[in-house]
Amino acid sequence: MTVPVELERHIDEIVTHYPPDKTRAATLWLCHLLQEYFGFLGDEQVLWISNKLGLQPINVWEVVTFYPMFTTKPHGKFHVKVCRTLSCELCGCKNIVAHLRKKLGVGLDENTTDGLFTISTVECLALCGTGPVMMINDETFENLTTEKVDAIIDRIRTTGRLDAQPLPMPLAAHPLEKRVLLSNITKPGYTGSLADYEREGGYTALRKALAMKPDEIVAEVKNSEIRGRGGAGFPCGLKWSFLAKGTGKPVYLVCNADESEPGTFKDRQLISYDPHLLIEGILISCHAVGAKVAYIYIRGEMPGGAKILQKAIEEARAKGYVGNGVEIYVHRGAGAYICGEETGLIESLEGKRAYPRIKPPFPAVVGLFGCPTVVNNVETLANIPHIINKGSTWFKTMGVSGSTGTRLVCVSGPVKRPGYYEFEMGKLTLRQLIFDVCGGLKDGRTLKGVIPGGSSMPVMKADQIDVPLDFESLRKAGTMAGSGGIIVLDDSVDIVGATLNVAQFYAHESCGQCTPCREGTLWMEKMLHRIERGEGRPLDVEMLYEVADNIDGKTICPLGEAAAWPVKAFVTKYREEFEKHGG
Amino acid sequence: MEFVVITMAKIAVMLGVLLTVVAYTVWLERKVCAWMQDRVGPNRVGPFGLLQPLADGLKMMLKEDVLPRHITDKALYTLGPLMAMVPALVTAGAIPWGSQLPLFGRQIQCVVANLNAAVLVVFATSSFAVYGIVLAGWASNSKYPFLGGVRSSAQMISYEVCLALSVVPVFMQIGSLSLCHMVEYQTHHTWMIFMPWQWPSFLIFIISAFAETNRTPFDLPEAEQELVAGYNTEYSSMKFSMFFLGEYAAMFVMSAMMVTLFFGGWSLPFAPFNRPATTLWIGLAHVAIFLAKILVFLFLYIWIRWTIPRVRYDQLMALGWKIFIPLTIVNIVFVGIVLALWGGR
Amino acid sequence: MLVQRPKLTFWERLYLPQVLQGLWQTLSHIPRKKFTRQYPEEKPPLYGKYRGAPELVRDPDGRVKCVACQLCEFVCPPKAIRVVPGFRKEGASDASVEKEPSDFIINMNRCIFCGFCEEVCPEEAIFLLRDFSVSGYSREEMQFHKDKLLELGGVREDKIQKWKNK
Amino acid sequence: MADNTVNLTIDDKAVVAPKGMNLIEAAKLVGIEIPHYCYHPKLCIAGNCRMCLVDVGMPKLGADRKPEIGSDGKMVVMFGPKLVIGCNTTVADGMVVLTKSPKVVKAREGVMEFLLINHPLDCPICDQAGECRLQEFSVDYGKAESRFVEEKVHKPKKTALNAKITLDDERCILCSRCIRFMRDVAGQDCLGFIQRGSHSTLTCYLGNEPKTNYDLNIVDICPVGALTSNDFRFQQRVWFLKQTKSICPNCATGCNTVIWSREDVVYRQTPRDNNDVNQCWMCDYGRINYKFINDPHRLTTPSVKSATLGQRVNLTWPEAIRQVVDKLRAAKRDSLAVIGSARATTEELYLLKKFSPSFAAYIPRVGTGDNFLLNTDRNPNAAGAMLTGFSSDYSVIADGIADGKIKTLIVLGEDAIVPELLAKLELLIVLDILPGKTTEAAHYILPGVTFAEKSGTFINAKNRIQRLNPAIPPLVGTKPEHLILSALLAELGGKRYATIQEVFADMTRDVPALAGLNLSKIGDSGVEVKS
Repeated sequence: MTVPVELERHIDEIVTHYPPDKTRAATLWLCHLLQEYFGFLGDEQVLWISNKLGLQPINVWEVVTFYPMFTTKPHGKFHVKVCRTLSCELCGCKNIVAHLRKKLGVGLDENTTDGLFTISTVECLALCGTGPVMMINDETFENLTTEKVDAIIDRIRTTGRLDAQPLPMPLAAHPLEKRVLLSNITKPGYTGSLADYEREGGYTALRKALAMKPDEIVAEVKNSEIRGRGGAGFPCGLKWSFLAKGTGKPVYLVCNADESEPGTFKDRQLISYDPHLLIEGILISCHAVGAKVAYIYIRGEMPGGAKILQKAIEEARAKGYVGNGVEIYVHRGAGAYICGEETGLIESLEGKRAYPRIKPPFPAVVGLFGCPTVVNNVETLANIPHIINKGSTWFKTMGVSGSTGTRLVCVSGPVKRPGYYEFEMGKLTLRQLIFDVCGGLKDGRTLKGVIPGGSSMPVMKADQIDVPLDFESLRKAGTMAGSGGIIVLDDSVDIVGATLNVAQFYAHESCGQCTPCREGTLWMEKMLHRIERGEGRPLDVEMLYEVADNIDGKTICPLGEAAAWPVKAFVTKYREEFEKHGG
Repeated sequence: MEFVVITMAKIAVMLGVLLTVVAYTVWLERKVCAWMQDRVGPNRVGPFGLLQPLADGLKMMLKEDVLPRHITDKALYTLGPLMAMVPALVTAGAIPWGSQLPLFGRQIQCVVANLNAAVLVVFATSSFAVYGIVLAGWASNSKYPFLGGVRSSAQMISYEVCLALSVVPVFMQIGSLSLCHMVEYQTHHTWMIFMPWQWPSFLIFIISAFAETNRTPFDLPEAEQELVAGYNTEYSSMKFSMFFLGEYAAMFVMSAMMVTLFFGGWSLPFAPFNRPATTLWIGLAHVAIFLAKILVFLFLYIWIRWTIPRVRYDQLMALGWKIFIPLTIVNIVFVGIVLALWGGR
Repeated sequence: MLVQRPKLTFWERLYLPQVLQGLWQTLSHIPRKKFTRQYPEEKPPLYGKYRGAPELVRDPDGRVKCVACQLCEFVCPPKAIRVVPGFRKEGASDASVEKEPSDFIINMNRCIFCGFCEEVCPEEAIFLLRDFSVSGYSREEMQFHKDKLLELGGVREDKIQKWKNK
Repeated sequence: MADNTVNLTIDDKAVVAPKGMNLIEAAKLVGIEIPHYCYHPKLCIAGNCRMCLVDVGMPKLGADRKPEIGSDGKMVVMFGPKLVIGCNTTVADGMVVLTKSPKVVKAREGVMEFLLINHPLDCPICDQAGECRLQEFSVDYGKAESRFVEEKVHKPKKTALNAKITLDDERCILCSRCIRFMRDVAGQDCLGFIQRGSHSTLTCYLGNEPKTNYDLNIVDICPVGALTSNDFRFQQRVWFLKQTKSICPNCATGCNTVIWSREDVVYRQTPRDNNDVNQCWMCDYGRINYKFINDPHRLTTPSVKSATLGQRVNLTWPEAIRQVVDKLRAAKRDSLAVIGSARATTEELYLLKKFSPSFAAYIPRVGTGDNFLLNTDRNPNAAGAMLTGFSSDYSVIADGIADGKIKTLIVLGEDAIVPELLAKLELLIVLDILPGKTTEAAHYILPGVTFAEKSGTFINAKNRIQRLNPAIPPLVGTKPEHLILSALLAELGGKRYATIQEVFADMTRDVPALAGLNLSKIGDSGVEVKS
């Protein structure tokens, strides 16, 4: 096995992104690069990487087998990955998969005889609003129909190559929206380049912030009462203030761009259309927390986003924003939902299996490479320039008490206008969102339920949706705002199937570290499969609930709850549907 | 010389018959007990298990003669079983087992020794058996045989008194101690048992005979439950079988005594069986009658053994000393009065 | 506690009527039907749950069911069982079951046919079958080894076949 | 109260625990067991088994910052919304811990059920049965019947992790103890999990198997039967084995061990906790090196080399003692030398030294060591030999034999002098367990016993005196060396020792370093002696 000089040089450059004694962190990057070149990661590749980084081969092998994007066997030249998660299933991805299998004449994960294609189903691709979707190698194809699929496959067959797909046009704002973060993207001619961003007043906040003391910035952010937009809703300023001081160790800032919650596709928009907003937010935050290095952990399924960010960072470096005391590096994930959990993300960033860490210690004390670390969501960081620019008081005028500012929400499922929207928090109810903003359900269907914050949040029945969209109101309604991914279920949806789909997602994404989640998620999936086949037995529903309850709250990381809550909610709220299946 | 030859021949015949009867008593005992318990009993050796005694004897003879290590006085230990068996065989010599057999031109008396004081000889000799048991108990040098020996001597001494006293009324009536005379008397008159004033004597005699022969319900010297096997615990093979033989021979002798004293010996109360035989056939018939009567008593022994449980030792001694001895004395007086008033006829 | 002795009547105290009654009782049994069974020629009938000698069984596919867990050895009250654990031969269809006794010895001199081994066996491999007259001419002969036990036990047709769906 | 302790309550029991201690250890102080799988006191905390979940609360503080008292007269305790893991929760002042509350029990039952659903129920085959934590806790928290009707996850079974260890992945509960041990203690980061979720599988990278001298410790710490030692595999069920506390005789570290035996056969050795010596580990070299106990070639009867017959003649013990004593009486005291093995116990060496005031030496035994447990000095009792007056310079004796100064030699369990020299001796008495060159040359062979068959003490490289205990009775025909030596000494006019305690008592009088000690004071974990 020989690695071309060019590639090795690239690899050597990547390795410098990490502290010299922590080069293990480059494992994921190296895996990506070698897989891109060789098509798969076999023994030779694993040994090469372990030699390169001075690791034991098992360290690399563990990583390779953990992340679904890495393959140990050669795939076809074009790897067709169809999203099978809830939003896409609601939009008919099963038909697409069946059609593809028929057309290419292969089963899942089999290579066509000509070596061109392999079909796989994958978990959420964060394009839920435009489902069904698929990725072929690094290109995404949205709003699929069987005709469209035919055309794509035929074109690849005839030309023998894959066309680069352009970014779709950004969605125009609805009158009920208040766009702050998304204010730039629909401006005419706005491309997201540094020049465009600066023209719209970009990087003024950075200049302002650099003139401030870090403590002042932290105070300002604290005062804005901005809560984390990742899912847990922890106040951002408070998080920063917990950072261990005087340890003598460097401080790291990590931007969590591992947007993998099914139904959520908001960060993708920010990264794709306005990357400099994020970069400015990161630079300000680094200044505030005293970080010299920031990593953007972007999920592996967004190669386009990674490229955009890298380009933007180069632009910013050319202008001296980046590299002048603060470095920003892009770190690609490789398809693990668990990396959305901050300690799992840190482990993954360190080049290991994304096993969430036990807490305490918290990352603010012992985080990335054993140093104090702040992990913030993309949307949270994108808010920072606005807060600095216009002040925390201005920020607090938006939204309601306890949920300040605006929020990006993503709507998917059978509504007329799915997509991403930005609202002041608490100023709009779920009903308004679905029926006014999104134009109601398609084809005269009726509403059956709504999952209000990504698939891990408890479902709400159709009569519960008169609730304002903010953290507290949703919590009082028995669910959570989560990551803002709203999945709409209409009356044609089989709840058992939907529960199975969600359970399957969590069983697939369970990292396998701690017992309840490792064993419980797969058990729930198997049970639901059985119930769906109509082989349910009496007391199965109770058992399902109990198994979910046994996972809930017993795990290392919140994925336990994430897997348990939807099942518990579906079982309690739609019990009769389960009983129809014999459960 | 002729007397010696004839006597030796009689002894030989008598011993042969006696030992055969004893052996078959064992067979009978096992058979009867089996029947009473709804079983079949010995049935493997020969037809109806008739060869069983032979097999038993053979086994006994072939068995290793174990001499336990703790036996210190080997002579006494060996003497024990001999003393238990020999007296029983000796007493048989005084009992008339028929009238006479006309054979080779002679009238051969069917008794080894026709003694004047035959009854006394019988009692005296049979008392020797207790020495055997006491010796066995002592020489075994072991606690169970010892206890068995002690019990046995006490029991036999006690009941010997009753045994002897109980038959005094019979002598009083007959006026002789010769057993031949007794049979003769009964052939001329009637059997003692048909004289109601002799009934108490018979009852006490038969019960005492049970006690004297260590048979149930008075088999305390060898009480299995308490004393393992009493005086014969430490014995095996031929020595053990000598005890066995002695016990059954004693049973035979006691039965013979009862037959002779109360049931007319070899006679039947009609001709030609009520006077001494004139032909060989009648003589042999007398012997058969005598054996048949004994058989009935042997059956009685067996019957009672498999029916009645063992009495307690204090009950046994109380019965002997407190009831039987006074009773026999009263009986003597009573029969004396009867005889004085009615002359016994 | 004092037990009041029953007051006996004169006849009872005399004891003789009871003796006669007893004598009649035993005598009356003499002509009755006998229960003796002529054993070696006439075998006794064995009923459902009869517990004879413990023996090893094979499953319907002819495999040794015992996996040498030694629980029977542990539970055996007279310590009659001795198991020598060993490896199962490779390549068989049941290779996932790695263990079987290389020898299995039951000392029939000691065995009391209590059935604890059958009860404790997690693999349903040992059963108290119908052999009740276990005899031999030497102590050595009474040590039943694995092959003999398996031959005596034969194949047991039952539904429990754990290996099939392991 | 000292500053470095905290007061807390565990299940209504007051506990005083050192600061920084975790709840599992704190509960152990008052005899409460918190079940756990992944936690191991000597390894870093993983917190992944979720078995040690407990309910933890702090007293509710009133406005005056003092604990509020509820209507029932007890402190009001605020419990957290979630259970926490005992292994990663450190004690805090005033903390209230419940380890048996219904919530905790339900959580444990849940975890047990999860662990068991994909675990093969092959306890009858599994060697761990009897010492399996999964079995033990499933008795406490498991259900009698499984609610799991689906097909289990299948993983590789019966794979050879290396030559010493067999791995059964279906039994693995992914506690990661072995991974942490190999990485952090053994220093070879070779184990890891591959795949993820319920399909996670413990493995090593092909060609990079565990190959340290400590691999077998992962068999000990594996709470289930996933890792089994090939040496012990399918040999015997653990519940039949008798455990005897002993000391490993293979190097000067003197690891504390447990000998597992049944009916005079030793089946395995495992390490025993002793923080002053070996923590809770031992090296594979020492662990496996016990087979000589059951060696079929063991010497089992005293014998004499008959000059007339030209071959060995077996003797009874009294006869052998009588003959040897006669020969020793005839020998000159100043031409008598002794060679004592530093693998013999201190008591034996002490007695042996009495035979020769002038020449006493032991044979040093050096191997490669590591910086952990294996010492370069492969003698377990060199310090004891030194204390009892043996010198490590045995060449004096060799020279003595060569120039004829030494005519009589008693050798205790060594085989180091060349046969040509031994041939020059007038009298050679050898106490040993296995035949060798020296026993071949010996005039008298007095068969001794192995470390597993006798009592005695070893003094390790750190001058710690530790006790051996007999696990099995001496092999038929052999005698413990201290009894042989004491019988010889008694016949020669010395004191007759009936027990090892008497020998030890005399030894403490003669060896100042041991003054004031006795065998019970040494106890199971040994004491340090003055060097």
